[in-house]
Amino acid sequence: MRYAGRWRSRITLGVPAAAALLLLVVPLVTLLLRAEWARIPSDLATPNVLPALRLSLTTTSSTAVLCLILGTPLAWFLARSEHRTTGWVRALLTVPLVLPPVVGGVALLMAWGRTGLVGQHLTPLGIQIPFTTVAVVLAETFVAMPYYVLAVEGAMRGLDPRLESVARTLGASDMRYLRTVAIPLVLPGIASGLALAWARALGEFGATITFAGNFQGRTQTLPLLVYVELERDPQIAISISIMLLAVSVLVLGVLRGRWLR
Amino acid sequence: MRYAGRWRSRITLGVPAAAALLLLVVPLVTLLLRAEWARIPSDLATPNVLPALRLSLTTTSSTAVLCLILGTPLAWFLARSEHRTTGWVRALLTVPLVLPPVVGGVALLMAWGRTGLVGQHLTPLGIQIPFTTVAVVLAETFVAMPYYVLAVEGAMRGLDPRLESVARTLGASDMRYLRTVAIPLVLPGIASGLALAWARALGEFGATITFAGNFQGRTQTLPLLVYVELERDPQIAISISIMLLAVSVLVLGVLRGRWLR
Amino acid sequence: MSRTAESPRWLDARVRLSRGAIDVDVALSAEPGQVIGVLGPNGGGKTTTVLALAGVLQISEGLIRVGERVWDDGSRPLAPEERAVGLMLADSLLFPHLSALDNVAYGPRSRGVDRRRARDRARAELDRVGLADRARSSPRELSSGQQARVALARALATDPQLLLLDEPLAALDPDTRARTRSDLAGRLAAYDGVTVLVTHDPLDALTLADHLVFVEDGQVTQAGTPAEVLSEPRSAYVGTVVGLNLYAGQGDSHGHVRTADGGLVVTTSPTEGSVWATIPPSAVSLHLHEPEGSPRNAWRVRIASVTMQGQSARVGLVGDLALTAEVTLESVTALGLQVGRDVWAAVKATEVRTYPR
Amino acid sequence: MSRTAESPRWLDARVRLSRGAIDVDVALSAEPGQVIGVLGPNGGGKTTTVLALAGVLQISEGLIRVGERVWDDGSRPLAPEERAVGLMLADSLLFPHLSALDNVAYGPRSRGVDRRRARDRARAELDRVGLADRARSSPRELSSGQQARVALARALATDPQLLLLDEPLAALDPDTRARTRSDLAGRLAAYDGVTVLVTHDPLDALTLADHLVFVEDGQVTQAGTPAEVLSEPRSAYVGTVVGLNLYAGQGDSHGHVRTADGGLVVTTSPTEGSVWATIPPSAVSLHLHEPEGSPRNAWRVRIASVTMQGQSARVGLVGDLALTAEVTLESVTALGLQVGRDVWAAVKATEVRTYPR
Amino acid sequence: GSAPSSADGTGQRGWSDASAAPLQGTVTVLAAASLTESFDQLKNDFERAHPGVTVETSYGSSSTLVQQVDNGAPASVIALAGTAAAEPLDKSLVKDTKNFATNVLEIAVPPSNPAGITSIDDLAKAGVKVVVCADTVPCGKAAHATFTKARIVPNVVSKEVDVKAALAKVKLAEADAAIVYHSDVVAAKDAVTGVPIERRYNTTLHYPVITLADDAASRAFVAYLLSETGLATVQSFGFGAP
Ligand SMILES: Nc1ncnc2c1ncn2[C@@H]1O[C@H](COP(=O)(O)OP(=O)(O)OP(=O)(O)O)[C@@H](O)[C@H]1O
Ligand SMILES: Nc1ncnc2c1ncn2[C@@H]1O[C@H](COP(=O)(O)OP(=O)(O)OP(=O)(O)O)[C@@H](O)[C@H]1O
Ligand SMILES: [Mg+2]
Ligand SMILES: [Mg+2]
Repeated sequence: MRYAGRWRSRITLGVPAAAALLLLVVPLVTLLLRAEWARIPSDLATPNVLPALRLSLTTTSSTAVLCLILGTPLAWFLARSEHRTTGWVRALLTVPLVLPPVVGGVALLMAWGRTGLVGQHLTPLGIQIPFTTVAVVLAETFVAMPYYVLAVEGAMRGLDPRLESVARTLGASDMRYLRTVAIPLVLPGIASGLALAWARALGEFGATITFAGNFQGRTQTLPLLVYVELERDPQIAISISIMLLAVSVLVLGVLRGRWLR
Repeated sequence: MRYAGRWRSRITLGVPAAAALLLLVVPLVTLLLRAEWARIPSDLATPNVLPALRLSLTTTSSTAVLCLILGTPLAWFLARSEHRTTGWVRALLTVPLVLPPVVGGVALLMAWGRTGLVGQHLTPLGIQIPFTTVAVVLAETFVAMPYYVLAVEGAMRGLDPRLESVARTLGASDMRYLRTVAIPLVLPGIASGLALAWARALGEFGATITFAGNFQGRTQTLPLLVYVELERDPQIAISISIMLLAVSVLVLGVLRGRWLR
Repeated sequence: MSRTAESPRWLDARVRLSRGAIDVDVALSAEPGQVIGVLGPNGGGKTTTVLALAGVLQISEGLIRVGERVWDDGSRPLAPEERAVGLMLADSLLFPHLSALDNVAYGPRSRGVDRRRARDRARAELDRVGLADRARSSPRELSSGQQARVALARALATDPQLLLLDEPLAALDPDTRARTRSDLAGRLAAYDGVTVLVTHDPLDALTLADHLVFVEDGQVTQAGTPAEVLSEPRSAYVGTVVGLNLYAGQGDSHGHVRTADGGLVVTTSPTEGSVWATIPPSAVSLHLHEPEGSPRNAWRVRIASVTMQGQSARVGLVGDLALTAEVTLESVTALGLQVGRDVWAAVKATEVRTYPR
Repeated sequence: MSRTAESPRWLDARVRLSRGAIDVDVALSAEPGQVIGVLGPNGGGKTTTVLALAGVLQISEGLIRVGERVWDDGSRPLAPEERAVGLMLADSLLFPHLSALDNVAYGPRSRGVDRRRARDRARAELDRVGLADRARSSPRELSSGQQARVALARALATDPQLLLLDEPLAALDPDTRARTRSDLAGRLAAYDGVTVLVTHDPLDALTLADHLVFVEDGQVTQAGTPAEVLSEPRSAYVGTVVGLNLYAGQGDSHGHVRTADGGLVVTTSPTEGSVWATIPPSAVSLHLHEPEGSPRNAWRVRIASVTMQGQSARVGLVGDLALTAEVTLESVTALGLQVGRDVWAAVKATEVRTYPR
Repeated sequence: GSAPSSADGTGQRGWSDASAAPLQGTVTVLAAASLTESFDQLKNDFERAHPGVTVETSYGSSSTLVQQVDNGAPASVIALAGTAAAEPLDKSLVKDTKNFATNVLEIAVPPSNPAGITSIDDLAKAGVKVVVCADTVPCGKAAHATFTKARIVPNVVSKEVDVKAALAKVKLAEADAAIVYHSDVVAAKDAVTGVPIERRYNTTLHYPVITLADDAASRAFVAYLLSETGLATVQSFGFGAP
């Protein structure tokens, strides 16, 4: 049910759309144009690139999984709640987006650190979170989860509530309805939420370096490596950034193109 | 059409939802608990706080407006396109999320800077973007627009295409359908997209500092001020951060509660 | 539907709640195996009643009891999935991501039947609505009538104690509808739960239901067996549905009934006081000139509409008395019955029945 | 619908496209002011045809021409908003964020009418469908029948050249339906565009349409005026719709018709070769014992269904010949006609009509 | 957890015992970002000398590192840019503090040097775009002091949050000059050109190394940093002697 639009509409809509696309694409294109492509292979052969890539991929995947299994139920509760407070909870969820990442990292340290609000109770159990890979995942989840929850909640609110009524009269519990109807139907929303959250986690820098430190192989993700290399050799940093972009475009393009939609 | 769920469902869904909420809320609560509340008023009376607050509000509002008028048409085109390439364009849109903010800033400089790809043609016209408030808006738009576009696109895909068919047989053009039916119906999606984008812009740090620099009243937004103050006195930084959070929760809570949904 | 307290019915429901502009107060009761037909004008509260029985809406007062179990007493409603209920709404509301087969199998699966047996059951149900060959289709690929049939199959696949069908046959073509109606009749006869069938089609109601309930403006205006309702309609709406001309009026002992509009009807079966008077359309004869002879009722009327129905025509008349006549197609041609023409309508007094209001 | 080339009709459409499993090929033509009734079994392609006319689907071959203007010739379709078309689908598809009034005013507003006049128009349209008092309601607050009425008002509010109504009356209660039908008849009579009316209700088709088109499996199986179709149905489906028993068979010069199922029918109007034979249900009489006397057709049959219709009953019969009989309610009681009972069905040879296939 | 523990659990203490029993364990070193290259070198050298020891390094801005330590991050040694940065540090955690390097300010200009900067006075020329660090960070404070001493009021277009941001503006020729540290100019290689600032206007920054853990390996690492070889390594990256 698609049509070739009329010219007037096309222009009045096409011009701003093109402008939006340009605003986003011009800097990326510049980055690619200014890169020294011949150097990229050797830049990427630097011994700390591979561990950082591996770490980035494992931590962001963990974050994505956490979003999926923890964030989906939260989105579900928010979506079906009609309580006045829901709006405020939703506003609260956006706080990690607003928080300057470094402050977010400090907050995480204050909460989970050895002397932190929660951390002080973990220390006697022999659990220390800062400077570990777990800390990276926590930091990434902290910044990325809101994107996921808000995207999925929005999608879930769009469901026809009568479908739920029918499913329930057919004998489906909350859980079963969620699993067999709601989630399959909001799969595009979940996909875009996951994409947002994963991408945000992949680019996460400020909270990670503050909360988890910058240890090669353990907490040094690609953005942290870029930061370090920027100090040493900006060209390496750009090479790594381009690889980061390539990885993300590839993962998102392939996943969304093939499986998710 | 809401029910009190059964206990088993409540628990199997409630526990992960609560975990998700805790992950996000614990650090924020810690931040609030650790703040020296008595000091906050005097901390906020520091003369550079007010200009930074004003600048943050003006630039993020500009960004929100840009998202609205440029991003909505882009989302619309993406939503109705069924072309194979759409998935890749969508993946491309997530790139600014993945790009470490500092690299994003570098890319912006390379594009719009004095010697940049686009900027070099602007310089003879007397237009210089870096170090200006315009640069702040550009940087914020660069990082925030993708959130907006992806959220709105998702919402628009959820529309029943037959509504469009009916609207068009009633004589509505593309534009009119978009304005009178599609946008009103995806208002929740637009609201949550705007909230995401606005919040992301409000917290934007890395790209801004790199591309726009840090000059009081002109390019020093709240997160930049927080970072600078963190060097001097972490407590001031936390006070300002708390104000930042309060502003964002207030704006989002009030806007979404009252008008948008 | 007044019942003595000592014989509680198997289904015993008094649905009271407010929806939009109207207050719904509908009482339903039935024994296992019975079919309650619910009829009424648009917006009367039929769907609302059905949703309350399903547990999708909660009653504010009243009681819903099925067998021994109280489903809702206005305070602690059972959730829909705790009620052994089957629901089909006027919109088919199929799960768009599941095939027709999996839509039908959804109920059995949710109620714990294993995948293979649920699918077998679903296949059998689809076969019964004539869609065995579309089992793999997604709902989007089905026409509206096909979707309605899948939804019907889905509601029937769970063998509920209470089966709620909201206009199940409205989207079906006459052929399929006739087949589905008789298939449904067969199935409902073998079914030991209670069925609540909302319909706008009097034929469905008369052929499928043991008991009819008319809901108008949230209230029950008439309830009874089809025969009772047919013989003594008690609202203008019911009259329209059963195809009788119905008048509220004041009767005297001489057999004169003065209708609310001021018309005069003569009957040989006088009832005094507030009465209903009925005239079967088939008892109305039309004449181009004032009739002489036996009919004691004769009104000057104008033809407002002529519609064909099967092998006969129904002629809508306005004038001294508004009424509908049923005549043969030949009469239409022979008398030149056209809209706007003035004619005489005659009815024998023996054909006019009256009964107390 | 073969037409000579020299007199092009005002609406001239040949809709060809593939949808799902079926290939649709439907030709429609009409002069201004005419109403085309489209009937057919579920999934036959009626909605598909309507969507193609509206421009929502594009034809792969064929032509859609209205007046002088070509809307679609399989290559450069006009967009829906460039066609002067009004569309109402079976799902009412109201804009959920607009009030009933604004839904109806949407068309006029989109076509450039100013707000006040659009609202006035909308109010008038709502009044005509009996919903003047619900103008401010949101679609969600309306019952399904009320929604359908708003959708109908919306489609009628733009005075299109081509009005497409897909089952407009299906969700209405009989009372509203009768009122809406006669109102629609009045409006369509005054309307100078062409109306395409998809319906499952033969009554709608017979009373509203000038021309009937039967679409089965994507193909037109019969087209003609209601009278033509009534008198000579050419498919079993059409037979069901018009209420006649219809048989395809081979006739000989002696008036014997051997039906496809092997039954034998005797007629006094013989046609040789491949023929259709029709028997009006009212011409079938039922007997508990083998009838002696004039009827030359008598079959041993079993009662499969008994349904009441107005003041008479329709009895479905299976056996030597499958047929439907229409008898009075009294006969049902007197003869004890119950499902499963074996009876004799008799038809006078003069009542059997045959015509070439 | 990766908390440093006693090297081998035998209770041995001090640098002098290192020869007796080979050092064991992990040393977690937090260092200012500007020390990245020098400390990578130190780490490699130290690990080669003590195969039983793993040195883990984490680089970030000095204030971030201090935050981490204050909030209980397990670190053995922290090396900061400027003694002022150490002030917020929880003093109860500090076992020992030593300065190990110095740094001086320098003007960084793009290799093309578009504004023709040859001395600090040139910064005051009209139209020259100068970036400096923010007043709250050491290099900003130092730059401010230098301008005062030199009695110039340059056209500062941005007060960058750190040296890296200031340097980036020059690398991309967005600014005509930036006041940064000598070590940064060295680290940037040919991406920028350094213009020295006369000694009388310049300000010297002292880099402290703070020992936080008590174990032998950590103390051995600090001792190695302060040894002649260690200091030489640091100085080879553009830092001055303590
Ligand atoms: N979106 C679709 N994709 C694929 N097949 C479809 C789609 N919509 C309808 N069909 C199929 O096309 C055929 C024609 O459907 P259409 O909706 O035109 O039937 P219809 O005559 O309107 O039937 P009904 O009386 O049930 O409304 C049906 O077999 C249907 O299954
Ligand atoms: N969600 C709602 N909110 C408010 N009012 C509603 C809602 N749904 C229905 N109503 C109103 O409640 C009344 C009863 O509606 P209901 O759907 O029960 O009618 P119905 O008898 O099923 O009619 P129909 O024959 O048209 O389906 C109507 O007046 C309708 O406008
Ligand atoms: Mg209803
Ligand atoms: Mg259809």
